[in-house]
Amino acid sequence: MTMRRLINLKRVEARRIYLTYFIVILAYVICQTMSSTKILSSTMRGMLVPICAYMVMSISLNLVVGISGELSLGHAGFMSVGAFSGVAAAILMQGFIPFAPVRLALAMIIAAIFAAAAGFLIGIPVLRLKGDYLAIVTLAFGEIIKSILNNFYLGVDSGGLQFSMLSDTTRLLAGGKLIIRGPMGISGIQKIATFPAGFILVMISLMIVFNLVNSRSGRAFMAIRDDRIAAESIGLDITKYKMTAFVMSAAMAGAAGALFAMNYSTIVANKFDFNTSILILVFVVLGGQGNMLGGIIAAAALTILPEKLRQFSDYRMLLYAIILIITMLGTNNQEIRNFFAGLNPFRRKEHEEEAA
Amino acid sequence: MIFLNYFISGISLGSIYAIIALGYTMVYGIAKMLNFAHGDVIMVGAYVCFYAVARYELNPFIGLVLAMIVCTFLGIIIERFAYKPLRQAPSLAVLITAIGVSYLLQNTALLLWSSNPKVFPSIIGRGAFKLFDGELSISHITALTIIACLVIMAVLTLFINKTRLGKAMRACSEDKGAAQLMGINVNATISLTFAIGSGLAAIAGALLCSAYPTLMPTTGALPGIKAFTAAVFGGIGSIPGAFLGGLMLGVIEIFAKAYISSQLSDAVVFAMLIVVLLVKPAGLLGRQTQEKV
Amino acid sequence: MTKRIITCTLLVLAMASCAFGAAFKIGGTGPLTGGAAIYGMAAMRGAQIAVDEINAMNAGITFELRYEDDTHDAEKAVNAYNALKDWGMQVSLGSVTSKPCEATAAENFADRIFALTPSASSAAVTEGKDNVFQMCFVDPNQGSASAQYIADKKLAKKVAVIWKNDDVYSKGIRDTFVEKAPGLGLEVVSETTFADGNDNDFSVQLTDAKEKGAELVFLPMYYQPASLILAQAQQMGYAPKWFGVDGMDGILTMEGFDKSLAEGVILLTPFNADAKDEKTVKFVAEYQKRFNEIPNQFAADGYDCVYAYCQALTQAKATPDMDAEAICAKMIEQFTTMTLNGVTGENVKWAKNGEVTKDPKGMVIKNGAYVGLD
Amino acid sequence: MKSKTKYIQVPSKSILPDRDIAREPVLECINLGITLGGIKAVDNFNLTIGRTEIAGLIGPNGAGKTTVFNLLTKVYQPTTGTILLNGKDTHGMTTTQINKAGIARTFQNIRLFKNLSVVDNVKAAMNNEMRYNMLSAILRLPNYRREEVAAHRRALKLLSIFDMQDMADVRAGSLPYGAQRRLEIVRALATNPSLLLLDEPAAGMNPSETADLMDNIRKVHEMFQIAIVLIEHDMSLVMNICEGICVLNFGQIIAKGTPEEIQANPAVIEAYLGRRKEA
Repeated sequence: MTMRRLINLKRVEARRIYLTYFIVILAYVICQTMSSTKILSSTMRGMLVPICAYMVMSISLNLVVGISGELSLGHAGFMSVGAFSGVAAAILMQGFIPFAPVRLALAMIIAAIFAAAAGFLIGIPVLRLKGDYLAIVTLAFGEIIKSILNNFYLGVDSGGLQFSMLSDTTRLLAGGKLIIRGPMGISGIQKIATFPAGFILVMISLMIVFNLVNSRSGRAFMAIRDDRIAAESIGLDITKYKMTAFVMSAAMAGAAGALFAMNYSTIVANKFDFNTSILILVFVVLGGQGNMLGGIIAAAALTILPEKLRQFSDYRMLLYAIILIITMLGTNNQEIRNFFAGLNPFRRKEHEEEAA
Repeated sequence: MIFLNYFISGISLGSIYAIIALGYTMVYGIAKMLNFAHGDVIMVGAYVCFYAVARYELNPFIGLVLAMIVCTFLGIIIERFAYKPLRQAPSLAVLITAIGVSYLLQNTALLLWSSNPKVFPSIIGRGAFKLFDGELSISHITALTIIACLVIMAVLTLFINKTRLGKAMRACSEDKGAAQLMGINVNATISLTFAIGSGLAAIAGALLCSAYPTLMPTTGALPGIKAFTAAVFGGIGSIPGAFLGGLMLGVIEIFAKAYISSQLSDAVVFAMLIVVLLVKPAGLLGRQTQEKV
Repeated sequence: MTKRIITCTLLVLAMASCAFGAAFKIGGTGPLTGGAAIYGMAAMRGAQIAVDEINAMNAGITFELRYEDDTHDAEKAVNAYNALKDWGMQVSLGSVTSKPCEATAAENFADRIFALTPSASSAAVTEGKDNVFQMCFVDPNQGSASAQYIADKKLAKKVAVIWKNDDVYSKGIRDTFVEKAPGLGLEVVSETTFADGNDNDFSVQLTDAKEKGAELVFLPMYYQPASLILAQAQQMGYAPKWFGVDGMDGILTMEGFDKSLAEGVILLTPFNADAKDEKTVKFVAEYQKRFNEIPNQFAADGYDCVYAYCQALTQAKATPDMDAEAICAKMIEQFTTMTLNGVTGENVKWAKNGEVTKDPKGMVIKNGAYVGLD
Repeated sequence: MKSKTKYIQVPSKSILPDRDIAREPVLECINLGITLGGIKAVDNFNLTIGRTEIAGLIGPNGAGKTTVFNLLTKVYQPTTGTILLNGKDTHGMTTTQINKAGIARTFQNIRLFKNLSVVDNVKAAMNNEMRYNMLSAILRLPNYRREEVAAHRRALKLLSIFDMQDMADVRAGSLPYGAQRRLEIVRALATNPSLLLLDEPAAGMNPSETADLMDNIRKVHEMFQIAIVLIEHDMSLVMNICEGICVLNFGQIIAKGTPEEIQANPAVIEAYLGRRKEA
């Protein structure tokens, strides 16, 4: 009797994974068709790439927050590292790789590597802490990355790369070019990010996370999240797995950062501040921790929402805040949830199962 | 002498952080939530005070009391409608809601009071105590902030340790379930905490804007984050910790600007925080708890 | 029901304006919310006044203005720009602030929609784009003009610079100023910065300037941090000469600002709200009447932009039924040849690269008001 | 569900070899002690467990039994004394390393990975025996599939000892209490320990469940030929399956011996059983 009322996790999860892939592919096909037939408005067309980037950010943060259960408040920092390294790489490759999609792909890979390296360096101290203290240290690192990039100068000339901190002391030969210019960031970026590239990145990220979750690493992440002491007692290397999750997440965020940056002609370090980190966290929490589909839907919805609220002009951001609060209350308050669950016969059954 | 002057500047900045951090730490200690909207309650307090003093030409202290009343009610209302329904929810959901409240307050302020920066009238003038033939100057507002900080800390400590309500707060902070069983009204206690925290925010707002007299809808946001850092620095949940953390953060920030690099001062401050947390994982005065196995 | 009636009425009105109004659709993005909202709001309001004035003149040309919020962010600016494009924008006011404008300018260039930004001053805004023009000085020019001015008027030998380390505008001016200064006999003795997170306390920056004997402190920044610097300097008894840039304009109109603090501050600005010429008086009066504030330079730039368009479109005999690309070609031709007399300057001309030429006015604050220096 | 359960009956007479403490001890505690909050929670603790022994650790509440387990698994680092595991000093090892060295345990207050399925709880414990890397996992290479299939099979086999194979895909947190306790044992077994520590395995079980549990522990013992130490308040269980019993009170060992010896020991009766009768 009891057996039948218990949820079969395997079936639920498999269904969820296929549903996620299906929805992402369907959304891509619809958007791509509408975009090429010009049915889609410029506003929507302009948001396709950033939405993809935010989806990847949401997926990658979900790996840390939802799957490994650590609160990170500095995720935009990795996006920033990826954006700057990726764009710099793309600019450097401009001369000898004329085919843009290849350049974009290579730039994203380089961005992922740099962000992963940053994730590793940061992970060493961060992962020794727990809970809110870990959160504040990730916040601190996000700010440090921002501060460093605001003081970083990178130039290139025939002699090779030159960089300097605090002020521009690079001595570039004639014909040389200053790529990263401290607080002025990078200007004149070639816009080579495309929606298909974004879609592919989303699919790759989903594949990485889903396949990791269903592997020994994923089980280890979740075991550590659910009970750290029990995880140690069965011989799981806590630091190793936390670091793995953190670095993987940083790498994906880096690739997303490169994609994002190459959709605009200019990028500054201040773009990737605490508020952006929080925005990504909102995607994850709103979508449900550990729920990739929810996270990417939230990413798309919260990117489109402010644009759709433009008609309310001055009240736009106020409405955004109110919608955010109401959604959080609606999805997390048991009474309100039960009320909605009561309206939906399918959901009600699941609730009973959960209660049993 | 310059060193001393920098030190005084650091203390002055730090005392502002400390007074904001007190509000953070109190709410965290009892409700176990990071109230990211605290910085914005400060901003509201400062605006109320501004309008009372600059527009309606009331006595600054009446303005301050008015601001405290408004903020206290604001705190209770926020708690009642945004946080209380989430008492059982995961802490992240509460965190995001707090951020939503922060956006809400900022954008309401933008609509009500426009984005134009206002110059805040100092509540006690712009004078300074001059020492050593004017080589060293401590502005009145700095002195007032430090005194206010110490008084608030002392009163809070007494309140929490000596009064019935304070004991109820401590009980809630230790174990809400047990407190409930002992007949403590947990909801009322948490509301009270928010009321006190928000009342403090009004004082912090008036002092912040007296020391650094410009006021915009975003005024509270960044000092709020710094003060949150200060609270963690000192050990979040600990009242003396917030005071110490605030002062140290201020001094470190000024010294980093002066002796390392004004460009990297923020990076230095946050790097210090990380170092401290690595040595003392629960902050300077925080209590380290071990999980029971 | 009421709602539906209102919607229908609006729809009819909108259609009517399309059919009979024949207005040029002019759009711009700017920060209307967030920390930089003051600049976006000012530019929008200035432009709105100009549009209303022109529409009321019955001079055969009418405008329909729409401003979209970009929250001082490049990503949002592109979204806002696209929203304007969907609306059918024919000529663009770019973006109000530099970084967002760099992003939208690239879109303007790609879409062949002409842009004249009121106040985005970084050099990268116009770089390599033939259809993006600026109404304000480009940052490097301000930096070198300021250095030149200080040297010419022999205001000081030893100079301190305090700049905002995470701001394109501040950094752009500072770079050319510091580069130009030594050649003009100026010695930059102290250079200190601040950033968003630590823009409250300036004691270190001021002490450094004071200790190193700076006679003049150059402040390439907006007026809000400048007001704090002036207050703190007075508190510590430091009274050098102060030299600001166009972002300093607005300091006198801050509510509650003690104007005596700004006594003697010199700034280069193209706009002076206290000027007595007819145009400025009329604009300032109208702005005050509507918004209960004194317009700052951003508002004036927005105002001038619309008049510049009015003049260029009239001269080019452009009509609202032309598409953006056709108008763009005509505008490039007009702007590189025409001369504008606006509230931010007489004989305003544009170079082929989109940079503006107008005379910055040296102003000094005396008794709480701007006084021309020359 | 109960009706479906068919436990394999294990003969109650143990067919294990003779006690082998002297020859090959799996665990030796020498003068072990820890001070927690100024109190000597465990002091002067000396115990030797044979390679295939089933031993019981009993004592009144708060006697320090769980603390001993925590010391053995290095959840706490001992203040004094030495722990030898298979003859090797475990000084400075972490919980993780201890498990790799051969000690697995269950917890008094159940610590399952609540959001994982039952089989994943077991497979998580097999992590260290799997060899494939992340790349194989992400790209689903053949070695990933091979090892996963093998692990899954073994996990189901382990679950079947406790007749839990039908529940493999159920969320662990939603299992009934008794099943959660059994799953903890399976999870511990999955790490291939040479010493299994069971912290109150029968807590909260009814007599029939306890009887089943007893059978299962015997079965495990027989199948894996490992040493088992269990903390238990249920005296019938302890007296029935333990070969040696150690009694703790106030952090000190007050008696050691066979079940018969313990039952007859006056100190134990006074400190432990005696008090229980009064209550």
